[in-house]
Amino acid sequence: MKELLDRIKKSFKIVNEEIKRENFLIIEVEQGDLKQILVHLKYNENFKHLALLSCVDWIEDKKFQLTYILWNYKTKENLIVKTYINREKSDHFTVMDIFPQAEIYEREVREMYGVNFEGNSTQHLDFALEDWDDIPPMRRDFDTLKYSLENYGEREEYDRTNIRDIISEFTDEWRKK
Amino acid sequence: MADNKHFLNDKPEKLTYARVWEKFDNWARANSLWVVAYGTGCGSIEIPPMVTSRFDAERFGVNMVGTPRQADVLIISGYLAVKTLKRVIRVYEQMQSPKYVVALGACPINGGMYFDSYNTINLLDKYLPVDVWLTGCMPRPEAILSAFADLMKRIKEGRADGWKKYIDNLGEYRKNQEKIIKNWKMPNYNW
Amino acid sequence: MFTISDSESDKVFEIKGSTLPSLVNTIVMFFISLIGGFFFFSKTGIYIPETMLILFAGSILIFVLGFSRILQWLVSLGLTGYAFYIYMGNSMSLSQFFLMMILAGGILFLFASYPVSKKYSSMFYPLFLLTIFSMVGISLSKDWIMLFIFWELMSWFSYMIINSSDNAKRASWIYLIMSAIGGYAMLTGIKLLSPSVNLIPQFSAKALSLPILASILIFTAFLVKMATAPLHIWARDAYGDSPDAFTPALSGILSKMGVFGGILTVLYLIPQIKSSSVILYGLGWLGAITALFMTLFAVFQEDAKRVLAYSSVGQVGYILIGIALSTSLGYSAALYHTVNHLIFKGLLFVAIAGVIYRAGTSSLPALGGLIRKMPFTFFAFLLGIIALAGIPPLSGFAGKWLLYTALIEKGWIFILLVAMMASTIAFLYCFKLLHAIFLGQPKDKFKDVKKAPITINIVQLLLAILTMAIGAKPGLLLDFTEKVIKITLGFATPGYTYASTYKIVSSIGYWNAWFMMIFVGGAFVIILALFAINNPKIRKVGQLDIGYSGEVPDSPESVHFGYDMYAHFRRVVWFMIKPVAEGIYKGIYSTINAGVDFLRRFYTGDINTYAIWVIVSLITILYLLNKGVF
Amino acid sequence: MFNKILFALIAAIVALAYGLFLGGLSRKIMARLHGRKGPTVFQNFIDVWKLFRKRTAISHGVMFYLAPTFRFLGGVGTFLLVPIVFDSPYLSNFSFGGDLIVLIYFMVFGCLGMALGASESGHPHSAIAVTRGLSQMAGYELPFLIAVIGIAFANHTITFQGIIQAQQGGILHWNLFQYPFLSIAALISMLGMYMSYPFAVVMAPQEIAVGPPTEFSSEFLSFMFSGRSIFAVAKYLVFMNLLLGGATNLLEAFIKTFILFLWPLFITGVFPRFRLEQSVRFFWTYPVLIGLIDFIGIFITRS
Repeated sequence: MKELLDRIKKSFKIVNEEIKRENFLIIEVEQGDLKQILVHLKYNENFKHLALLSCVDWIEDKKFQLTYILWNYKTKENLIVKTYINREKSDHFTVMDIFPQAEIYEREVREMYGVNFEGNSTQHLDFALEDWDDIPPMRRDFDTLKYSLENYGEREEYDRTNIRDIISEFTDEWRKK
Repeated sequence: MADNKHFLNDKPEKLTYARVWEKFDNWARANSLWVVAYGTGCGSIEIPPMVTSRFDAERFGVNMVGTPRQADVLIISGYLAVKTLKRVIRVYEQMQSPKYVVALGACPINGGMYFDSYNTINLLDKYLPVDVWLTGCMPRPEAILSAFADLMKRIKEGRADGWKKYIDNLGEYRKNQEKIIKNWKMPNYNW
Repeated sequence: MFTISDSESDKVFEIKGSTLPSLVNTIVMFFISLIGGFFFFSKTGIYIPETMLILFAGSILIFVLGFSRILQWLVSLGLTGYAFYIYMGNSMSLSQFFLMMILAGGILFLFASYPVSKKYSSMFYPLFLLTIFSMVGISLSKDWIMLFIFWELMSWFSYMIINSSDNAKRASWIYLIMSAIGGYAMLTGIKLLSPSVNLIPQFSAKALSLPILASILIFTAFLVKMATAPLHIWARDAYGDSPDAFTPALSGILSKMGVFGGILTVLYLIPQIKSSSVILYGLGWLGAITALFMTLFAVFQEDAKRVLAYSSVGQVGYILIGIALSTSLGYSAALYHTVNHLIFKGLLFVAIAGVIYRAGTSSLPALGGLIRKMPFTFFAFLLGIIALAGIPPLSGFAGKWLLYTALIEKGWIFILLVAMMASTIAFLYCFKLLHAIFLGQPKDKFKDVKKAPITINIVQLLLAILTMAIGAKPGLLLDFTEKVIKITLGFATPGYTYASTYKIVSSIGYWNAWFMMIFVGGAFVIILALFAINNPKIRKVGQLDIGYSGEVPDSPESVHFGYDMYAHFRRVVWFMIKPVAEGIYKGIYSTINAGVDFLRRFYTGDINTYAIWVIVSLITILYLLNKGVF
Repeated sequence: MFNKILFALIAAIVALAYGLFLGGLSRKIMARLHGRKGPTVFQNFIDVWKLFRKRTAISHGVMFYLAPTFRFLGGVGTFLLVPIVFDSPYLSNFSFGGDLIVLIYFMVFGCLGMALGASESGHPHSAIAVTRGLSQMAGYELPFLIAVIGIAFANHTITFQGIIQAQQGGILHWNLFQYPFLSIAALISMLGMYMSYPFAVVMAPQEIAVGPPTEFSSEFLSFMFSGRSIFAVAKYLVFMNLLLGGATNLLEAFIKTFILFLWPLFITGVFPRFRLEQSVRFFWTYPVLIGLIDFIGIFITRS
């Protein structure tokens, strides 16, 4: 793992890195370097398999973290490439030309977070939701409770506006025990 | 000839022999309930054991059929995503009256543990008439059998009339359904 | 057997463009017909000429009338009708039977052909009429030479009709080659019958030499027209690509000329052979094998006309079994099935012509759901299919019943087994036709399909009424066949008896057609009435409103099951539907090619070589003359 | 004549009840084989009545509307063509209407009608199931035809009366013992005819929900159900007359049909399912080879 990291460091600028296990490396790169480093990893280090593309919403510092999980069949190594993109305009590029299976992942991220992947023609199609017309539901500024109460309603005898506090009280008492 | 009258729900007590017929029919309906095998949520895994040798729902005349056209009972097994709700409504409208809905678990009643989910409905009876609620998360096959026993009792007493309610308040139900299912494109309702 | 793709066979039988330009066609046709007509008048008896003249002159007339199609249509109809009127009264001999069948069928199919014939050349009606003319000549001829001449005329005219449709060049070429093979075989056989040239061999003439070879050779020609097992390769494409207006005649009448000749052969020639029973048994097996294999091929066709083509060939196989039985009951079955096959197969082919005329295609996967658009065509087609499948109470069943009874009486139970098995497998393509054309999901591109043209509907109506009437009272048809059997074939009884007016009794079974019809019809009406009274409020739901696990299908194509419907059955019978005969013919073809290539070496394009050949041959001839060889 | 019609109607109604009862009984027996309690033996009556009284509001077209009529008529007609009791004036139904060949071809009537209705419903599963059913019919018809033709040729008659007449006088005159190999072939083809379990791919509940009647709702289905019940009884009667020497009184008929009813049932209980080509291959090999033993023997001796 170490020498792999060194080899990558020789040619690319790594913002920070972390060796979780002896076959599990996490590196963070700039958004601009992402494509080159993915190409390098696929064709020179043969990390042929894009296992997952996921997204994290850092609403406090106004960033989306895009996480590409790669897998090397030869050496049985995991490699996570992280990059941060701007949350407001949330513009990113597709990696379909490197990993074609990224198409579906990007469609999902687009639907759930509203990240725009330049060059992915099918990202506007529905992935899990059917004709969703609100802000993307996985953004943390989207209030699911409010949405649920507005759209799906509740029984008259209930009042669920502060149900989250009640639940947290219960859980605190339970933790104390 | 007589049967279409009280299907249309216009005061069957006008003709008395029809009431006798209806009692007999209700007995027959109660004793041969055909369930459309359509698992909607996590509870659908509880239904197959119901017809196995251990629980043997067939001894009550409960059968699994593969098509909504021939079914009497629709089991809502657990939480309903909006996508699933669309299909469920479709299936329910393809079933022929009289038809009954059994809702399993807490989720159809009030959303259950998905009460604040952005794509899971909370109140099933806003969209479909429910004849028997069954609480628990998830109810075991014994509980489902007890629900069927309850449903049979209600049918024999003639109180399981959700389908009549659906026919009468179709507009209201449709309003609720179209509120959450955008661009509604489905064939018309056939009883 | 072109069951798999025709790519290689295309190469094999490839010909560039049309064989003859239509003008040359015309001229050649007129010369041949003139020769045939005059030869006929010089040879034959009294009451023939007027029809001959009528039909022949009529063909010239409507060729002259080429500018207006409707005049051609009316004139040809009138002429055929007049010929039919002339021959109605006469006594019911064998030729009379076939004559009436030809002319009646000709009238019906000519009548139906008007709207369809729009896209054909002005030669269509003259050729159609001349085909009928030559078939009339066949059934009127008194000796083998007449038969041969009109046989060749029929092959030639029908070839030119088939050739007149655009995509049928290759098909008509194969048809012509096979007909030529048959014709030459027939001529050789006739020559074997009468060694001296000026003696015209009558039908009942004692064969002077080699009766077995003669009869086999003559029978070959008829087997080619019947398209029995090894000689069937022309049938599929010739039926499938021929003009839609002519296909009913091709299946209903023209293939029956083979039946006519077959009856003549079995009646007059085969008995002169010592071991005739063996020959007949072989013919029976030939018919059974044809019925079985053609039915199997029909199941796996994807084009309506090709399915019906193989189906007709298989049905003619049943007729061949009936002939080969050569008992009175067998002849009854054969003759009955001949007419009956004309009725229901004509009905089916005419209906298909209407479908093609409206929907523009006859490929089964492309069609579907046409019952909503052309309901009348559907119900006529349904009756035709029920008759074809031989389900009582329609007319198709009587033929099967007679045939099977005759087979049991004769004791050919293995042939009976094969034949009944074939008719069971026939249900497969019967359902396939009905489902893929008329039922299932209607495609969007057929939204504006209109009803079939009126003439086609009229013909369908007539034929449907005929199937139902004959099904209810087979006597309508069996009286004719009985007369034929008593007059020409010389049997005392037809092999069955009428117990009551409608109950037919053979020596081993009985069958009450009228009762079946009344019982089925009555019970059907009663049950339907009960059902309808009990459910007054049934509404018709939308086309795509099916239990599709909660989904609404996005397109009819996605839920229409129309292509390769019997893939599972193919996995069982794959070894029976291999194109064996095609391979054989290809082998012959390539052998001939090789031989011709060898000959080509002597014919170098060089003039000197030819000069040398000429000189050498002259010297040889002179030498032989000196020796006094000649 | 009127009496004959009256008796035939009564016989048809009795046959309907008997068929429904046998269906319920088979469900009960299957439940016992599974170690379940199972429904009551009258469950099928309840089902048919419920379906009959359900609301019937939808149709997919004319053939769809006619299909249950076809099916019911196919069942009743087949039943009425078979004599129940040998040369009894009334209980031999309308068997004067036709002989074995008429019957064999009339058996297809109901199936054809139902097939057309099912395929007009436009549901792909229906058409798939129909093609499977037809292919399977092509499979099991061969041994059945061997048996029928063999018996008919041996007795030189294709009338039921003649065949039953030939089997009178002692149990050993039954074709079951006269021609044991033909009988084995016929009994194996009977399994396919009843779609009992190794050959149940037509209705395959796992792949194509309920086979042809996928789209048929309440009263359509009840008519088809009744038609199938009568059809089943009719086929039991056919096999009884062919193999078990007919019946001389009603009780005998009931007993023999009941015995015939048990045979496919117990096969059903213990077998998995064949694919279609497997079942057709099976029908075209083993029962045919077995049947041909007697067939050839008859062919040699009788001709």
